Amino acid sequence: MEVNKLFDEYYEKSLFQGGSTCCPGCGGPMFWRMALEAIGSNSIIYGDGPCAGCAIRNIKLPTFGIHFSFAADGATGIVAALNAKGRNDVTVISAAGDGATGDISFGKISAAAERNENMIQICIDNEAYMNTGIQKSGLTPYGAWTTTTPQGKEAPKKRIPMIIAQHRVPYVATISVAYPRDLKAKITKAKSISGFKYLHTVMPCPTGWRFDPAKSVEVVRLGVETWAWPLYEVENGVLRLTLKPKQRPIEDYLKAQARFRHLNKEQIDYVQQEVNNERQRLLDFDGKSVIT
Amino acid sequence: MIEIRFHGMGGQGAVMGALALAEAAFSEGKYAQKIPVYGGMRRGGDVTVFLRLDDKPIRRTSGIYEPDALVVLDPTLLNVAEVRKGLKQRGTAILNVNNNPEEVDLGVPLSKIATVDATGISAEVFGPRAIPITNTIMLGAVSRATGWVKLESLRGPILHMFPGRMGEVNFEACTRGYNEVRVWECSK
Amino acid sequence: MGIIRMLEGNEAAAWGAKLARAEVVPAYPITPQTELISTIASFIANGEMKAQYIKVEGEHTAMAAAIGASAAGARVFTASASQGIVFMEEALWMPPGMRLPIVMCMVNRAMAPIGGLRPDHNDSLLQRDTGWIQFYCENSQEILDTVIQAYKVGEDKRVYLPVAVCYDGYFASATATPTSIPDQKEVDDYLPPYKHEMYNLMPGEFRTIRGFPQNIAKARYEVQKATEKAKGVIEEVDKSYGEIFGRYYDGALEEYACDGIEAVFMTMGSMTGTARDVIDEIQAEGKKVGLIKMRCFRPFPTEELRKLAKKYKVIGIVDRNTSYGSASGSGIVAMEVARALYSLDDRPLLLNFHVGLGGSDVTMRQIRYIADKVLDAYQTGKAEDETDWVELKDLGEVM
Amino acid sequence: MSQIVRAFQPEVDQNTCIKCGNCQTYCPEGTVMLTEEGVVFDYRYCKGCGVCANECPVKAIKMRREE
Repeated sequence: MEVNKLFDEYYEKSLFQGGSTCCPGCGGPMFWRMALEAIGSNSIIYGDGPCAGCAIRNIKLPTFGIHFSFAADGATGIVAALNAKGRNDVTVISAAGDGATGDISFGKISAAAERNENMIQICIDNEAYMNTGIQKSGLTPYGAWTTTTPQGKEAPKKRIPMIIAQHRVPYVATISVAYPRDLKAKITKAKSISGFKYLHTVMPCPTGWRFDPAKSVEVVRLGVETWAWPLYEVENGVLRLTLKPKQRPIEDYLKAQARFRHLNKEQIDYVQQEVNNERQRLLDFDGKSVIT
Repeated sequence: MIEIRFHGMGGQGAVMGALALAEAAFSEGKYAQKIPVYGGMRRGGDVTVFLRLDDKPIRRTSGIYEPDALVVLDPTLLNVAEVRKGLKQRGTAILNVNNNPEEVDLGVPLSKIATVDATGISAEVFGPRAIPITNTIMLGAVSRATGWVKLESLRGPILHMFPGRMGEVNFEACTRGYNEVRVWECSK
Repeated sequence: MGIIRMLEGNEAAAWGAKLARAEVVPAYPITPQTELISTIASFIANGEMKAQYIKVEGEHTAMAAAIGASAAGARVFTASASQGIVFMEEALWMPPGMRLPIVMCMVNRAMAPIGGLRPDHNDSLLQRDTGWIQFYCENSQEILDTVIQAYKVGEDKRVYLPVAVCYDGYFASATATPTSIPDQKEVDDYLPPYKHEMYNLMPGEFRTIRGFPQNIAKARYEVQKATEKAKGVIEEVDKSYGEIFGRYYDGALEEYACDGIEAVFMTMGSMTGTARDVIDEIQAEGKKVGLIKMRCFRPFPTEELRKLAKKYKVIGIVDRNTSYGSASGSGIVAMEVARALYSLDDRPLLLNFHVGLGGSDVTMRQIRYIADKVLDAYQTGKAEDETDWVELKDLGEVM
Repeated sequence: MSQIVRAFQPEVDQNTCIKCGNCQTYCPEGTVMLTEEGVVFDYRYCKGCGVCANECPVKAIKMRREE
């Protein structure tokens, strides 16, 4: 009873209400719980994000979404209304999943970036259409099993953060729920910058990636440590690696998820080579402009 | 009600010309209506504009198939069958051609034919162009040939449409059209 | 008192949006709507209009941005046509359900592929089920007045619905006629700033309207009820607008020259002006045929129509649209009229005419033909064709 | 909120716990709290995912079968 009261007081203050309809071990509520501490209460949240807003429904802030084919555009209207009313104190957050960001709403996000809309666009990336039951998206990585790529995806993952960076927006960053301090620092920085800010976070999905829910954080931490999910930011075009962990073999990351179970040694070597190349590119560009 | 049909090539300013004429009539206390018919906003291609003038409000929005007057902004358009179509017997034709009006045969007995070398005037006033601007020149010709609007009434709308120096240049072109048009009262 | 100027329909709509003090305008260009949004852009550039013009990358985004802005408390205006309207259809379902009073001009243009850039009504009629109120305007003056009225109707707390102001491309959108522009002060007095009492997205004031799974039918019924209530509000607004600005549009349906007449035909949009001239001509010749103008298609004026139907023996419905494979091959308006009148004991004879399809001109001769057919039916007591494709008849004129 | 269905629930050994707060940081739903008296759980909303147990550096949290 005493404990319940303690939690009720905590929920009262928190911007996220526990008990979402997300799967156990889902990275969605985990992300929002961390992010909202940095986002703050004077904000409007637009969009769904993965699993059609399961987690967003539990955010205690003004939220609304249309459908995942409308990433960034409703937020554009909110930004315009705030401008019309002279309200520059409100943070507008626009969230979208990997399917919206990489596929159906790719043009919407590109256009909002081109217009340099004053908002924080967040891609919450669980690397497939999970709410419809694990179908391949443009951000599904090479080799991953989904119900529409039963033998593994043949094409590589789209590099959305770098594509958005080429729009010459003021701020782009990748984040991971395994590194909450880095995550919050990047959101806080994004809030302080005016114009279009793009954040790309990994969202572990025990259901779709096929691992034990308890290992949610462990798996995405492996992603960072193997350099499958490098953490960096691009501020005014200049890239900075915010974490340079000692590289672990990619096999550690792949083996932790049954979606990669069918990969043979050749394929694993190929993924390792791709990761190595990307790591080298990032290290080469560290501290330099990536705008081509 | 007077119904006038303008024909021009895209870029010659048929729509603006018709609007200026409508504005001029409106400034004289008449009711006026302009309906353009064209494709996209691209240059080239043919443009038809319907213009109506009346003493009472104009309600119909249909096209004009039997015009009281035909205004043709480019000589090449006279070869297009649709342009000559439906011209009323005893109607008026105001044409951009370098011929004497007596030499013009549109296949219908008309009451009045007016000709002006708008292409030639355009080259002198605006310089030579692939698509000569003839709209304001033809407005002057219409004013003189029909008397439906006064030359001076065209000045305001033209200056409004072409801000700055081009306004005066265009009104000069209009005045030349007014002065140089040759009118043949063929029914007399 | 305002001023009178030669205005094209698109300019008139832009003036309406400006006088209504629209705050956010997300828009994407499409012929024949382009002059409307470029006029607004120049109003904003000149400092005559204080609004956020969002230059979006497509109509799908235009409507989504409109929804976001309206939800955040701004008065929103947008416009599109044809393929653009249909491209935004996914979003068009949102504002009625969210009860957001966005105003949008639907500048009618035929749908591809069997049509050009000129108007028929299939693009806006495709949206009839979305919950948007739909007005069909005849000329520049009505467009300007209706845009202002649209905000008054949509923002009424009994309604809270989006409103589409539809008008024909070219024949209304590019047609310039003398148009009275009301005084800004009078419009300000008439139309107070927008404040939504049900929906608010501002932090600290957040209120939302949501249909939860267990009562979806109830949530939908709320929208239906609001749409029904809009009928009364439209009548009220027409009256109150007329009292201040001196122009009345007879609410949803207008009867023109119908005194002592038992045979009428019904039009929508710019062809109505042409029909008025035809009616005057034929009545002078002693032919007793009158005209009904349908100004408001959604909400459908069922009761008004039933009242009128008691007076008339024959009603011809002129449809500038097609619904392939429909009941009797009818146009959309004819089907709705038939449903509305079915429950009457004494039903008038209904005729249906297809005209102006794919953007072709509706001519005086065609309207005369329609009037003659209506008169024939009145005299013989039966309809020659249930559905008549007027343009396929050789009436001796081509353009 | 829909009813929580859960096979396991977390339990902490307060003696082993080093009060690092990792469990609180990573709990997806915010149902773990580090208090002065040690770690407590809100079993009303806990889904029993086991992230807290997995992230505990000293393995002080065990997942116990629901009865």
